[in-house]
Amino acid sequence: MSVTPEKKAPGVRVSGLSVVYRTPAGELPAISGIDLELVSGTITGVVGESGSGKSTLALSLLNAVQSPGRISAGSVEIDGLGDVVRLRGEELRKARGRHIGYVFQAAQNSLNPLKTVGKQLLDLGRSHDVADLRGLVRDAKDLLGRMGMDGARVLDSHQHELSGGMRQRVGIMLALVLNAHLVVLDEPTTALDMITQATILRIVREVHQERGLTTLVITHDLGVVAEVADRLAVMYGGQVVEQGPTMEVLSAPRHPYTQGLLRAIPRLLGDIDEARALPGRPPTLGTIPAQGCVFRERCVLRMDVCETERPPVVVSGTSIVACHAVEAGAGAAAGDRPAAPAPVEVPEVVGAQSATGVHEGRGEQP
Amino acid sequence: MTAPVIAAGGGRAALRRNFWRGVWRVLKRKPSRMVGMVIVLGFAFMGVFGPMFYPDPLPRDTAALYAPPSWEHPFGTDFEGTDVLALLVTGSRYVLLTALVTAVITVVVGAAIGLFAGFRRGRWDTVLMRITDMKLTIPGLPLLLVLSTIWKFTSALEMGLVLGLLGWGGVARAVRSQTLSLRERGFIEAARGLGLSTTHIIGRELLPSMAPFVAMNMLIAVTGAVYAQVGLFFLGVLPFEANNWGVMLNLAVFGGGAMSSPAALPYLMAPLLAILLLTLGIVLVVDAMDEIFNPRLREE
Amino acid sequence: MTMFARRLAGHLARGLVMVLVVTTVSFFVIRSVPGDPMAARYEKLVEQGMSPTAAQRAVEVLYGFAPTGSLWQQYVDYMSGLLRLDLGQSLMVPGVGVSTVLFSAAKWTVLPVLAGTLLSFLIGVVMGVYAAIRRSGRLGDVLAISGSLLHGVPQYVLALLLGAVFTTLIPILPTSGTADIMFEPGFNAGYIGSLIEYATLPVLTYALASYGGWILAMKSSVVTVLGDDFILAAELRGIKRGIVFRYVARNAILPLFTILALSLGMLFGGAIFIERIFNYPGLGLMLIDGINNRDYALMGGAFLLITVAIVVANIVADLFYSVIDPRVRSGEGAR
Amino acid sequence: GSTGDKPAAGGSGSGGGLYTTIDGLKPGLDVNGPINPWNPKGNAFLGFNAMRIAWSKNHLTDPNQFYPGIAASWEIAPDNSSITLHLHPGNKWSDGKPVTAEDVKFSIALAYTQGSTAFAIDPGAAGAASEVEVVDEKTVKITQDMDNPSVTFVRGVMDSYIVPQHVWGSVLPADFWDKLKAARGEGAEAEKAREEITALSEKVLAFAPPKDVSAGPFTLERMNPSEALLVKNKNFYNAANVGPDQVKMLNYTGNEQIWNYLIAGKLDNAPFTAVPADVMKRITTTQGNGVVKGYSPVSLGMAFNQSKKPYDNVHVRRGLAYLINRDEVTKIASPEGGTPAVTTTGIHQKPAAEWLGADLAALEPYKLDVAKAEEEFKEAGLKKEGGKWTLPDGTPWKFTVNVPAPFSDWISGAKAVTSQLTAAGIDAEVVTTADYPLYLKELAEGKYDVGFWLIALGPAPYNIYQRLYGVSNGWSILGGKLKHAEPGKNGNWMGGPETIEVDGAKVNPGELTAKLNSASGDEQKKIIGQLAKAANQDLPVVQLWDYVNTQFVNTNRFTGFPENDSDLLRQPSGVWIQLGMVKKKQ
Amino acid sequence: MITGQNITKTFRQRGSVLAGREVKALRGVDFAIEKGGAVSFIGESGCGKTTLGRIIAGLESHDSGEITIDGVAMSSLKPRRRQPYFRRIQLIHQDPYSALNPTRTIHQTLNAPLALRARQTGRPSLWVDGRAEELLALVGLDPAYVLPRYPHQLSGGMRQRVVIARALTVDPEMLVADEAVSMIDVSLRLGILALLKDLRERLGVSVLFITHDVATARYIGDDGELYVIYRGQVVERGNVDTIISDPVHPYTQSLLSAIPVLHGLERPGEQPVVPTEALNESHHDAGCLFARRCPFRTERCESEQPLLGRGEGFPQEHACFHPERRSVVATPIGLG
Ligand SMILES: Nc1ncnc2c1ncn2[C@@H]1O[C@H](COP(=O)(O)OP(=O)(O)OP(=O)(O)O)[C@@H](O)[C@H]1O
Ligand SMILES: Nc1ncnc2c1ncn2[C@@H]1O[C@H](COP(=O)(O)OP(=O)(O)OP(=O)(O)O)[C@@H](O)[C@H]1O
Ligand SMILES: [Mg+2]
Ligand SMILES: [Mg+2]
Ligand code: NI
Repeated sequence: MSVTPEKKAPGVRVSGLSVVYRTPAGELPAISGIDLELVSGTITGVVGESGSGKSTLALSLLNAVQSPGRISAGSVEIDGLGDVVRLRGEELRKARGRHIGYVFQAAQNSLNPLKTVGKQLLDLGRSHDVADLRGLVRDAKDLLGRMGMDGARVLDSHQHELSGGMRQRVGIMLALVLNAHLVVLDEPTTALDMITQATILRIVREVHQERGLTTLVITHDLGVVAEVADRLAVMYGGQVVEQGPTMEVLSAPRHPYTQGLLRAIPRLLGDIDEARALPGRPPTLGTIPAQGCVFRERCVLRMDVCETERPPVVVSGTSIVACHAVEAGAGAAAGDRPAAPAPVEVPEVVGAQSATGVHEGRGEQP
Repeated sequence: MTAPVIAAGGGRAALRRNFWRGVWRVLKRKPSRMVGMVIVLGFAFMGVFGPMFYPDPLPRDTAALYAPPSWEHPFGTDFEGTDVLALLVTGSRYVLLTALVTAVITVVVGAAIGLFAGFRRGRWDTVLMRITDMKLTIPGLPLLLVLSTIWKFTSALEMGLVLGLLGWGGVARAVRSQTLSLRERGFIEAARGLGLSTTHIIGRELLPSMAPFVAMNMLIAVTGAVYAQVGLFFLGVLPFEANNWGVMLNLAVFGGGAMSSPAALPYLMAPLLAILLLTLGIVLVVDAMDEIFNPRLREE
Repeated sequence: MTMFARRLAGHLARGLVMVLVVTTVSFFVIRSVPGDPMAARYEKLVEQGMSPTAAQRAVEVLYGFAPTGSLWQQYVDYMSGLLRLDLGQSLMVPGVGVSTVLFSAAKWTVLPVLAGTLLSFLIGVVMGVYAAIRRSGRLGDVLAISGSLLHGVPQYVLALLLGAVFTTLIPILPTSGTADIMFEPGFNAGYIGSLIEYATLPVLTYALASYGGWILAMKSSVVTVLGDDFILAAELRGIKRGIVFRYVARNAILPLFTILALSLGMLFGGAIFIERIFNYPGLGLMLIDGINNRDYALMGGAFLLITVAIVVANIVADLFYSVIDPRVRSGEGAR
Repeated sequence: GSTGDKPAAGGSGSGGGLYTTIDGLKPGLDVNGPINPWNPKGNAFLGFNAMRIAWSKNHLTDPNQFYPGIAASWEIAPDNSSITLHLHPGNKWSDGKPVTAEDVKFSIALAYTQGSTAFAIDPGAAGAASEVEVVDEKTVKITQDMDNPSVTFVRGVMDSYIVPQHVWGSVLPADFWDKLKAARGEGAEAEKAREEITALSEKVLAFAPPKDVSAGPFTLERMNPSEALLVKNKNFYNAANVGPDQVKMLNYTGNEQIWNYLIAGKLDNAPFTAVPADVMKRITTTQGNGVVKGYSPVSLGMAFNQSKKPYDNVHVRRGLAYLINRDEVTKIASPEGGTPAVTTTGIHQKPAAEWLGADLAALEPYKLDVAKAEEEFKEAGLKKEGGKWTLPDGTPWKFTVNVPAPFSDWISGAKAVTSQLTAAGIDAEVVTTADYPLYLKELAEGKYDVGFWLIALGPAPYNIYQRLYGVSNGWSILGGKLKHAEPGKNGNWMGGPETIEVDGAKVNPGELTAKLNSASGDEQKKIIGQLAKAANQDLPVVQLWDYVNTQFVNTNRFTGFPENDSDLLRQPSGVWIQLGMVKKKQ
Repeated sequence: MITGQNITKTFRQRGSVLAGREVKALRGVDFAIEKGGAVSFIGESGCGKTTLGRIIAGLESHDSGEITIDGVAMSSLKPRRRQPYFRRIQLIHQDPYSALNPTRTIHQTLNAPLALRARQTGRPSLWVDGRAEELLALVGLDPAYVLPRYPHQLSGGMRQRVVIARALTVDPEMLVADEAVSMIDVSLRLGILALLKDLRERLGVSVLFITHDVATARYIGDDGELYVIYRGQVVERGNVDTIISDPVHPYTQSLLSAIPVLHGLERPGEQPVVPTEALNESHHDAGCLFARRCPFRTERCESEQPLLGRGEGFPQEHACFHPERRSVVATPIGLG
């Protein structure tokens, strides 16, 4: 390793973060009041279903929420940078790339198709006033080599000459080459096949350790998080409903959504009859309840108070849960595998509660 | 299982009502679209009913040749002393009718060829697209100039036929590529897998998906036809019998000296402004087309 | 490079077939143009005071240049002439080769139209970028709508409007011709100034007419590219705005170059109305003249020229694309 | 830039200044065209650098009056059997070589290849020359073949272009005259010789001298697609009296260009053009602009296809004539360029008055008269139902008049006619045809019911009436013999009967017309009187307006232009200049 | 019963007139699907799963080999006559959005094939509406809510159910579900899987399940068969559970090793297999196709092609010269 980390991995504290999108129906919150801490030097995983606001959260860390969205409240404190939400213009630009590396959700297309990787690397260097461009190229080659690729060849290639896995690794390289110590990976393995996914996840873990990073991995696949993350945050309807050390959350989920989610994941071994789909459907921007608990409509432990009041945050040790039921102790037994019986066939829609048709981000993709 | 049965007829009517409500919503979203719609409808009205407001033949006032604009003659009079506005209004029917015929032929032929080539693929596709290429390579206007001496486009229908037959190339190509991409969409494949007839697939599945596209092309073809036709009349290569905008242009410039003296200028400007306005209307309406035919955008 | 050569060979083969077919079709279409040019010439001569018999004889002499033989024979003669790059003799200017006539007319079409196209391309592209960036604002709307309007309005309307303004209302620009004869042709300020002055209206019309298309094309291209992930990715890497802008511009302008090449191919046939209205002695005017005089060889030559230009432009556009776009260059196919 | 920073046309030019005009003989100048007077797009400008032996005065009744051209003077034998030309004694070509009788003879040889009345190779052609004789250096005698003489022989000779033999010499073979002699004989030998001469015609037509060598007042200096510049020929015999030093000859594609030039005051002279009234007003208000009007030997007629019903009926034609208000039509269509025809005679009003004298007044004037029209229609069996005229069998009558699209004054005229007829209860409309060639073809094929047709193409009487009773109405002269073709055949589209009734007597108008070729003096006058009466009663056409030769002059820079009604208005302004009329304004 | 023998398929990509590129998507695949049975195909991206599924559903032609439906060889029939056979095999598309026509309501979408069905079977047209509701109820949707809606007004899971309902309109014998759950939200996936399983049990529809997520294959039924496909070849075939717990082909083992471990709930497998290099389609075809990437390759693998077959006491068929059971999958902690 030629690059020796001189800076310490920064810690990140997200507090009260809310992002709204302007829609024909007015400004709707995609995430609301998120509190999250990325402990220095750890990998934090965020899971959530499509539309739960994961990418929005990730972009907020760089204060890069795209119009028609905007950060409406809250702060993102990064060690050594301060509150990113307040950064503007050049300051913000310099922070991106140098302090915070971002690996794109669709890393497949995160490269300029007309320029070779090497040229884009030089653009990056120039943008951040790197004096020693030769050194930068050397570092890039080292990093690529570290990830199992022929650095010189890759730098000479155009995007279309690289496979999906290679592009993703190039994306990681570009996020790290300026020595950023906070790395945000948004769905780093979606659209890759399993073997490549495993490779990328291994690389993420290794690089994280070697370079001493603070890493945020965002994914909809619980398995991916479980594989790499030290800590885990579960998002639902724009809120973090549970967070804690991965082992703890997985082995003893306390929030009914986490429990349901775990039970809904197909497993390789074990009794298949134990698995159950979650009833109902995930909320979208237009259907997220404005008050009360976002999960209540699909919740087996639903209480009257869930209708009106936002669940309180229950802290126990290093894990945090936001649920009325947990607070009331109903979730006491949650440590065990819940085996609440659910009907095999659950009609997806009950009544007209979700009559307003709002398109989902996912469905729009051709 | 106990859910109320939706009567098919009622459902359809409701759908139709919803459609028009959606259209209204789309138009309301931008005032410019309203303006466009009003303009286009205005021209349609003018084409259909305009001539009824004037006596046939139009009155002449030989004492007032090329009279300047006035309250009585907002655009002045022509070389015979006929009111230019009256000429414009009565002349619109021929122009718009031909344009409509042309547009229909252009779009029908273009869409049919494009659909067929895109749907059949293979050899048919190759042959048809080669022909289309060829058609697009032969220069249109010069060809029209030559053709207009060979054929006499005396009726609106004939004229539309020729303009349409010359104009389908672009539509065909675009429809084909649309068809090719839609073909790959799951729902077309599913329909084939279900054994639904080709007519159903093309008529009910493909065409509605291309409706905005086809409608847009249709509108553009209308303007294109108006231009080609008026232009040919202006150049004087088409035989004319009734008055129409192109003839007005021709007579204003080559007979009335509108490019040399201001007297015939109103006579020249009237059809020019009509064309400008029609174009503006269509441009503004085309802007809304995509949203009108897309149920998702319509209802937002 | 072999990829390139293969592509070129394929294109040339297809283009040749295309030219052949179009030539054949236009040959027969042109020969079926009815009308009696001899009678028209005769009328003219008689009108000028020539006696009917003399006029008859003179017309026969004039039309000695018209090809003879059966239609099929004429076709064979014409095609074999083409092989020798001989386009035949003009009837309108008897005894002068069609290629000479075409060439002298072509330069008066190509230069102004080229100037107009490039001018409108440059302005249109810049405004297109602007319209794309401001697409949700009022200015963007205005730019887009005016672009559509200009794109939609036919050339002759623009030409007539400009003509009415600059020659009738404020007569400051000449409406016909190429230059003032008082200036010795060549590289002298007077002649060139006069050339520019005479070309102003045609060029302006052409530029205005094509400007709308460019602004629309560039706008939609930029909007597409702005939505591409790699632009956001570049911003998230903290790439400087200028560089990001270059990313956008280069990616957005790429498809426009193809359109540019194609429209340059079209320019040979593109200016009939403008030339007629401003009496600019280019190909369009020559073609009208050719038709009016039933100068078959000249019409055929003009069609051939236009077709070849389009075919060549197509080939150039494609090859050019394959050179500048790395995706096509390596044979992956355009996105 | 504006027009200000260009050298003003004329004005400050050196010497005699710059004279700007337009080549009225379309198809006009062409950069590719050779400097060759026979080539229709040749850049030889009549009277400026292209010279004829002499310039016709276009006298109303006497075709044999001329102004000097290459020839200074001439003697015409009383029976028209020969003409002797005397060249200007010191005249030289622009390159300094003298203009000789040989040049004239050589040019006549060239004329043979191109065909002309006087120099036709086919034996038996009327009014052809039988011999061309160089009498001396400056004298040539041309003799007519008196087997088949024509009154137009002299005019045919005088109209010949003269070009320098030392420039054009290579075009003809040395044995040309022998060949010609052979060609004028009979048999296979002659046939072959004729073919050889015909083959030469293309060569002549295409010949492009490297530079202009002229015996005219100017030579061509340079040109671009829209303009040509001519400079004074110092060797021209009358150079001392030639006003302008330079001539700018403008090309034009549309009349509107001429209008614009005129409004801008750029033209010192412009030939006749149809001009809308308001444009005219603007032109005349431009400083220095003036209008000179004179006789133009041509009229416009609305011709009927008599093989179509109901136009075969003379009463229908007369009825229509009564319904057309020629004053109004002329006012709308050609306010400046025409005068309403007094009546239909087949002749322009001016020569008509000369030829017919008091008889003219006796002809039916066909003044607007609805009552008379209805009478005529009723006589023809037409019926009026609900305000609309129908054919005798009750079918609707649709009156369609065709005109070629490029002729805007014709279109306006036709529109005015149809408007008038519509007002009178006839369902009338105008249909245009894309261009003139197509118009003539379809007209000749008998496709139109009614079309516009130029008539009265003077001044030669035969030329005048052959428009009404010539090929287009069935009569043609082949090998000196008159033939009549059936309607619809051999270009007979008018389809009139072979004999018509005039004042109760049967007349064959075609025969009368043919006689005009050789008749002279009183006989000629008598025939014309008969034909005028025939045309007036039979109405193969309704004569709408007589063209007026309206020319524009600008006296800011030059003076001495012809006056109203001058003969010279029918010659290009180059002739005025070479005659020494046009002078630089002092 | 549907069988296929030695199905091959090569795609020729036309670059220009002269240049071209070939992709061998299938290299001789045999399969057999019982009535009411469940078969799953797994494999890396681009291995030919979709192609095979489409060939079976009659949507794609194949170059050689034979497909037999109920004992009738398809090659013996004219293309027109094959249609009724293939109609019994319905494809469920991966992307439930593009599988539904966005301009048509669910009512219209279901009605078209039902009306056709009614015409073919001589049922009254009234039957159509009733049947549509019946089918929607069968897939767990509320007909009153769903019928009048456009696809964009439904969630992914609902759309996928509608797609299944539409496939059921023609009373198919087999459903080909190509990645039918991969675009559905995690919490809803099991619902679709359960539905497929339920349809199998209740209607006797056989299911061909194509996936890259081995775990989901189990949920179609524990009697299901699993085909592991690599570069157009079946490399291992047998009972789902057997292969998951005891894979013998190194490729199957690499696939299973790559599945992320739910740390905290699972323990990683003890002998994970990682391929020595990434997939490269242009690798030579001689010998074992996996040889280049196989950590256990022998010289024989380089030159000789292993054939699918049973042997050496393994319950499943495999195509490997050195088969060996390895414990690669993670085991749930609770199960020890
Ligand atoms: N540009 C936008 N305009 C309007 N709404 C948006 C926009 N971008 C995102 N949203 C909405 O915000 C919510 C959160 O979106 P986000 O992209 O953060 O979700 P995600 O969890 O990343 O989903 P996925 O797994 O699909 O990537 C969604 O409901 C989405 O519809
Ligand atoms: N229409 C086609 N034309 C050309 N090549 C094709 C076509 N369809 C598939 N292929 C190629 O055939 C191979 C197999 O494709 P297929 O789609 O069957 O793979 P798959 O296993 O379904 O992959 P995935 O898991 O990505 O869906 C791939 O290399 C693909 O590129
Ligand atoms: Mg996302
Ligand atoms: Mg697939
Ligand atoms: Ni366009």
